[in-house]
Amino acid sequence: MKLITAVVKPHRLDEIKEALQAFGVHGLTVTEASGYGRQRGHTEVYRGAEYTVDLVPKIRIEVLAEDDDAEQLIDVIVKAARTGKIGDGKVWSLPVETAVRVRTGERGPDAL
Amino acid sequence: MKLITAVVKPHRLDEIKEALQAFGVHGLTVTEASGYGRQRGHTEVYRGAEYTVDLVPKIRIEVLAEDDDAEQLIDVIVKAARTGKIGDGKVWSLPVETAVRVRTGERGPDAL
Amino acid sequence: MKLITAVVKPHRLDEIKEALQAFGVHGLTVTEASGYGRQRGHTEVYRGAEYTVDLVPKIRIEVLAEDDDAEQLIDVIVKAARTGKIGDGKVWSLPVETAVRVRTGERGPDAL
Amino acid sequence: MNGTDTGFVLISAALVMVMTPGLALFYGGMVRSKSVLNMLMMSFISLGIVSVLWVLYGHSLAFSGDSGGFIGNLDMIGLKGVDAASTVASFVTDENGEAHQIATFAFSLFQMLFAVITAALISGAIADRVKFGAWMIFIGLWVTVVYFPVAHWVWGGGWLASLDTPVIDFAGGTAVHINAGIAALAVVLVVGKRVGFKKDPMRPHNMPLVLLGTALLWFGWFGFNAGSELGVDGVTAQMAINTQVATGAAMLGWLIYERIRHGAFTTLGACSGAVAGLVAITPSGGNVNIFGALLIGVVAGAVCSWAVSLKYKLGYDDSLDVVGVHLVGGVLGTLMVGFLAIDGKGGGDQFLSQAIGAFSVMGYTFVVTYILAFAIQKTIGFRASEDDEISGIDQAAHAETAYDFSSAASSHISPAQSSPAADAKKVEA
Amino acid sequence: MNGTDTGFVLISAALVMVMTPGLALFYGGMVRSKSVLNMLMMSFISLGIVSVLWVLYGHSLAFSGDSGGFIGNLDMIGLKGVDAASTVASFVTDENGEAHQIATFAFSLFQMLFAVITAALISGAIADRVKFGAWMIFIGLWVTVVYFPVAHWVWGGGWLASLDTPVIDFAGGTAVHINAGIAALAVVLVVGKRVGFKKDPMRPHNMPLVLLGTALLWFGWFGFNAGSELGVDGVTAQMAINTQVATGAAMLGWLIYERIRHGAFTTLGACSGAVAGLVAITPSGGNVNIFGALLIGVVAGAVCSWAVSLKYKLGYDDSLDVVGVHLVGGVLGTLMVGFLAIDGKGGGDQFLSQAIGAFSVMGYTFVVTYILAFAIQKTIGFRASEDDEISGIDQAAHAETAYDFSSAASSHISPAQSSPAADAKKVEA
Amino acid sequence: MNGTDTGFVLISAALVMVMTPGLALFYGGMVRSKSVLNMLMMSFISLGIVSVLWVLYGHSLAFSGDSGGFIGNLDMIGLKGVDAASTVASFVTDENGEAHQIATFAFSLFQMLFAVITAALISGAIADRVKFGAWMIFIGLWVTVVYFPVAHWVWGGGWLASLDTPVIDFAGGTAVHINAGIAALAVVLVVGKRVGFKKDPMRPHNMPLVLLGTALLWFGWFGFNAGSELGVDGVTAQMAINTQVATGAAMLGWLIYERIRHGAFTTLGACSGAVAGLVAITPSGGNVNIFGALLIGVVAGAVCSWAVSLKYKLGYDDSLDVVGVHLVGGVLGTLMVGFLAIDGKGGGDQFLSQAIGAFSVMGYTFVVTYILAFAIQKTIGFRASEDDEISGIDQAAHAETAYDFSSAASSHISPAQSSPAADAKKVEA
Ligand SMILES: Nc1ncnc2c1ncn2[C@@H]1O[C@H](COP(=O)(O)OP(=O)(O)O)[C@@H](O)[C@H]1O
Ligand SMILES: Nc1ncnc2c1ncn2[C@@H]1O[C@H](COP(=O)(O)OP(=O)(O)O)[C@@H](O)[C@H]1O
Ligand SMILES: Nc1ncnc2c1ncn2[C@@H]1O[C@H](COP(=O)(O)OP(=O)(O)O)[C@@H](O)[C@H]1O
Repeated sequence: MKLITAVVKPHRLDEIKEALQAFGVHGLTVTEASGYGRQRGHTEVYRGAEYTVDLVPKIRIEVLAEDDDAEQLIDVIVKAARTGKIGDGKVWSLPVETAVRVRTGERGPDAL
Repeated sequence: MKLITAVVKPHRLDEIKEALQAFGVHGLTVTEASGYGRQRGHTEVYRGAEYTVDLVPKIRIEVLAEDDDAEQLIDVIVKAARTGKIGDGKVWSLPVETAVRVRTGERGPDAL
Repeated sequence: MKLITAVVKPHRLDEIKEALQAFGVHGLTVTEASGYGRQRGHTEVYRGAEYTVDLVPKIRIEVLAEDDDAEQLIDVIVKAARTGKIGDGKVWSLPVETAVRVRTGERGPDAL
Repeated sequence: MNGTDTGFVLISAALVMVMTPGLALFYGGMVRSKSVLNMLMMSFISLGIVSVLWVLYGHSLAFSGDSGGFIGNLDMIGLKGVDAASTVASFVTDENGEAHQIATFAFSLFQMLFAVITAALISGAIADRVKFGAWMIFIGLWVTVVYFPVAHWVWGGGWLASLDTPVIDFAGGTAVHINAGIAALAVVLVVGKRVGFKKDPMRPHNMPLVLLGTALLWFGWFGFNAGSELGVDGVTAQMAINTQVATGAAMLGWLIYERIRHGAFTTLGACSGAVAGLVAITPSGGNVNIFGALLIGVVAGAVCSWAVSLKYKLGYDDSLDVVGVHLVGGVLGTLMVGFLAIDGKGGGDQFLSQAIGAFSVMGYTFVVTYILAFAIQKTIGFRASEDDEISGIDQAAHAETAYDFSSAASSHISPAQSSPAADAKKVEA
Repeated sequence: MNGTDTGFVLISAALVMVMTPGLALFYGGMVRSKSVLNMLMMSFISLGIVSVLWVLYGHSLAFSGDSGGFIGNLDMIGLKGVDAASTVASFVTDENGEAHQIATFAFSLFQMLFAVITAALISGAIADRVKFGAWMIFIGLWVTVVYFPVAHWVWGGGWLASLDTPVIDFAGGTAVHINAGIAALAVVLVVGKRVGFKKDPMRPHNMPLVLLGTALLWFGWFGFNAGSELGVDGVTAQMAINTQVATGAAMLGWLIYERIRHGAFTTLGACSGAVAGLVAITPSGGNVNIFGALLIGVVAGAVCSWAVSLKYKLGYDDSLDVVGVHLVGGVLGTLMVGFLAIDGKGGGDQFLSQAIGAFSVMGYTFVVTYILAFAIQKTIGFRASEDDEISGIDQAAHAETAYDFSSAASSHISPAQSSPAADAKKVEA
Repeated sequence: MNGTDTGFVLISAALVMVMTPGLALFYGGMVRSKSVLNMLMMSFISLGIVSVLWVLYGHSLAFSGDSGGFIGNLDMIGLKGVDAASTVASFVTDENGEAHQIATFAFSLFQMLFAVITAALISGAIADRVKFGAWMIFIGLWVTVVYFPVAHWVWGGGWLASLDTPVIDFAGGTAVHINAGIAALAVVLVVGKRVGFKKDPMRPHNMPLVLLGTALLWFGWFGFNAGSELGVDGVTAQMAINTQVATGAAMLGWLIYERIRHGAFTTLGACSGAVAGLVAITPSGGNVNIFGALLIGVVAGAVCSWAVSLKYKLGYDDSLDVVGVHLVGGVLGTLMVGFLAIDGKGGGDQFLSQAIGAFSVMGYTFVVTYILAFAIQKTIGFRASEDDEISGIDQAAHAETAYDFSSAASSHISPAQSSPAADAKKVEA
């Protein structure tokens, strides 16, 4: 199994959810995050002083996937998240040793 | 070493903390998250329009564990988190290459 | 590739960012977290009742790094995060199977 | 009609009006973020329900005539017979000792808003765990069978006002605070404890909101207290300055007790202390001097600070301390003025009357409220389901959540079914 | 000069002042957290711009003389000729039927604050998506070509006040609410829909803020409505109690409709209902009895609750329902008083006058506002860029973000360039 | 006793009361979320401490008799001799030029609340870094040795009021704003900079709270300014309209400066500008015409907007710009009225008096405050520990945290030891 993590622009969340659903994935976990990279932040002004806020809001999505689906899923997410502008984010995948569904205790692919 | 991640119902956090402590694990990291799966969200009403909020609040717990403890720890968490209703969440484990305690620079099992 | 995760004291974020930048790493993702370990929480008082709040605010930083840089990066982060007091946090690294830059679809080291 | 006095009462009424949302915010900040809207609504709805009932029959039951000292009559239902030219007597008198006249509409509005906030006060005790529909029914019935009669006893020419030594209750220690406080206790005993009481601290989710609520209460209380003279004279001014001084002293009293006992000056303590002082000076402020006000304030602050921990010892879940602050503070102020009253009033007889006032209201209100709450619990059900309580009463009762600070805010939601507002779906309330 | 009446108008003015920030918070809580500051500022800036324009020439255009029933003259620009001793007539009269006199400065301040809030009201309809600089220009021009004339028609001795059966508009149903509501519609049609309208619910990010705003509005509205008598008499008191009763009834009306139609009593519904009641009683409250007020309230609540869903059906993005609440509520109140007016005024003639008032303002304001907004859009641009709208207008227009609750708050930022405030950088506004 | 004037002063007092919590929220929104409660409490506690000290001896020191022009006497400690029938003179006069009489209690309450807010104002300069216990002691001593004397100089018949050309200070430019502003500077120099000053922007954590605070200040300021006439006449109305106009103009002045200099119209700028205008019109508003008010407003807005950046250049950490806004704005208003005063008062002599007033207060207050703060720092310690400052003064000083929006809120906490409230543990305050 793989854990696919995507750090993307917040307003792409809906598209990604829909794309995943269309693909047949019905679960995911979302965390609020912020990040920077090529995309630098913006300037804010407080009481006559200007500052660069360099962390930009992002959404961090985690999806557990079976090994065979992982590559395709990454593509699905990348496609749905893309706006073509800097700051579109990263997607990465990690190997999972075991996964459990808490309610039933099922393990492995059955846990998804 | 393993990194055990659990995405569970917020109000189970206390039980999980207590169960881990009883097991002998004395550190963990918590993040606020939200997710969906079989458990779909609820309906909200604003100004004469109804909406489905499909992301449900969850708590994401991370625990670093020694290889030998990992399986047992997963069971401890799963047990403490279970309510038996849908939305109880997932637990998964990842292989860790190295872990460091920042204060002392200790590595590996000593870092826990 | 590796995913380096650091759970550290919030007010060290700036030093860590600067240290990473000096090292040549120009991207990272940050999440708000809280945790406990040796560092226990503090006492709060509400309406004549005292409570121990045992989760302490932390910052969770994720950096994708090339295999060769990983060890050095960990050291850079550990050094920048250290205050020498308990609660300084943990840094760990995980093996990454693949990473993609969403904007371009580049994979592997090029995605960083 | 005296313009000055009518104008003062009207502005005082506006100030009293703002106390109810102030209370909503005071209470709302103290609960957890998953039930703040329900807490706000429990107060806010009183502005809807009780305002309407007041003009329909409340004013009449409280202030029209008298039936055996217990309640008024129905001659003024719908404010029958009142028009813009109607007047009632103020407590302000002219050089000849004749009472100034103020517009009846102004008087009725002012009194209406007392009924509104008294009902709302109760809600803090049963935070996070009751059905909203049941609460709406409860307050409609409660003002009818409890508040309107008791207001009649104290201010409407009822039996408490007709004692040989009439009860001193300048602005509502018995009718408002003791009344709401003891009613709160009765309802708590019926609906029971929150899930996690004593184990889980359920700390305030938004302390600045609590302070804001306190500020609006304090501000509005000038209207509540000084306005109760129904016009402007030296007593009005005395009531106003005593209100400020007792409140300040009570804040200090609470904080000092708390610092000694628990080691910190808390923000919640400062706010609670202020409210305790406001409560205690309400019955008494027109009849004590500055030192009386200081004393009442500091005692009320310290004693209420101690009283809020009683719930842990005795095991009733008075969630936001309506009993500890309003009942205890109200009783303190009502009794203390028995001795501290100036102009030769203070003394044993007065104290006795004060005690009669306080305890008769406590007895009557406790019994009637308990029966009422119990009847609601046994019929439509008062207590919300445990699931709704755990996952948050806001969503269950109001189909809303209070805050959304997330950057992906909008994305978390998608329109229901095909079109918004498609089908009515029952949400339990 | 009558001190009581002048004092009452001054305090009423302070209450009306607080309505504009109240509106800011009411609106601000309803938008998403990325655009709350812009929403606050759209109201708040009106206190700057319109206050200044009012004393420069607004007062004069509205209240100095009369030019063909349409507008005043320029004799009082800069409040020329007014000093501390100047007075104008109140609606309060002495025993001989002579009008009390109040300080002109008090009258002017009171009226100024009506202009301020009317302009601010419009902003809710175009939340999240307009350039702030364009908005500033818009309201400056709008009060000049729309509000000042219309205020003159209704209150300044203009043609609506001179009809055989003069329009009843006690406190501003036509001049304020219908006016702002229809202007809002015109501007919405020019600037267009938000990105994501109908698809994305854009739910309120901070409901306690909405309730707080509602509370400040309700509180201030006593000054707005009762103060419109320009002094204190029985009618003032009648207006005040009717304001409270209609508002309470409207809250219930909205909630009941919502419960039946959508299954929940929402907090947003309670707040919106209260505002709808306040709007509807504004023109009528001095001329109806308690039952009239109850009826106007409950009807306004239920009808506006229905009216806010029209935007989904008809497809205009009136973001925070200025049309659904202020236009619809204002028209309801204005028309209903035609029949419900007491003292023998209600009836066909009066209804006709009311309709003339309502529809003439709707016609004039819609056309002129549309042209104005269109001209701004075609020249400097009214609508913000899509990028700014998506990433949040607060950052784009004000270089700020509303909240920072993060524990690493400070670390997210580092001083720009070498020293703070080094170089001026243009931020689009 | 004049009912109208007494009533007006009482309501004004209620409005002034709400300014202190307004200030608390204004300041509180500007700090980081880890120190908001401490910021709120530093203002709020003044309502406790200073109210009590005022009636104990403050009123007497400021307003009873005169000792060499410098201070009053102790004849009225505990408001000795004052009862509900006592009166003092208002500035309002009847046709014969005789002063109206208002209740002494009303006057004392009104003045008390000036002392309360003046002490609270100082706190903004030393946000986030002082011990709460030390602050409590500081303000108790400060009002005693600084405020009560200075209030006596200006309003109590002291030497500034006895100059040949008496200082014009209608509502407290010198006694309140210059006084608090220069005291703030002195305390800042003693306690030093925050950790991270100049490096870390420490941006406001909750801008809507700042705007709300501004709104409450603005609202209350009508009571502060207009109420200072101690009754209702044309001057009261003039003061009220000037307050509004200057504030609006100052908001625009600040925003325009900011837009040109830094490229954006910020919300913080609008709020700060409004406060700067309120400050500047305070001493002057009863003695200038509309154009004077506009000029004072726009100048104060622009100049204060520039002045707040001085702290970066000069290196003192006046955290929330008490010096930049209250000292600079207060001096501007005080000096400008020297030339702009109407009724033939403006001119060289008046300007000289104004300068004497401003600079004598600056000199006296700076020296005495510095000594006081220094003494506290050297004895019990004024500055909090660096650890407490970094991890958040709220937790260290008040054992509370301001917000808890987390969904697992309750789970983060578990009762201490065996039972709640078990042992008193000292928390450093
Ligand atoms: N090395 C990295 N490790 C972890 N997260 C990263 C890394 N680089 C970028 N990110 C995340 O990806 C987001 C977008 O990166 P950025 O470089 O701005 O965009 P792009 O991929 O279009 O060049 C950042 O905000 C950050 O959250
Ligand atoms: N494929 C997945 N990847 C990541 N997280 C998931 C996945 N499926 C479910 N989750 C997480 O688990 C939570 C519970 O899942 P759900 O399917 O509702 O419960 P159950 O396990 O009882 O069927 C979700 O809210 C989500 O946070
Ligand atoms: N076993 C663990 N798994 C995951 N996170 C941990 C673990 N132990 C500690 N942490 C994280 O590290 C932080 C610091 O740990 P702590 O033991 O207090 O400090 P130290 O490393 O100085 O002994 C905790 O707040 C928590 O977020």
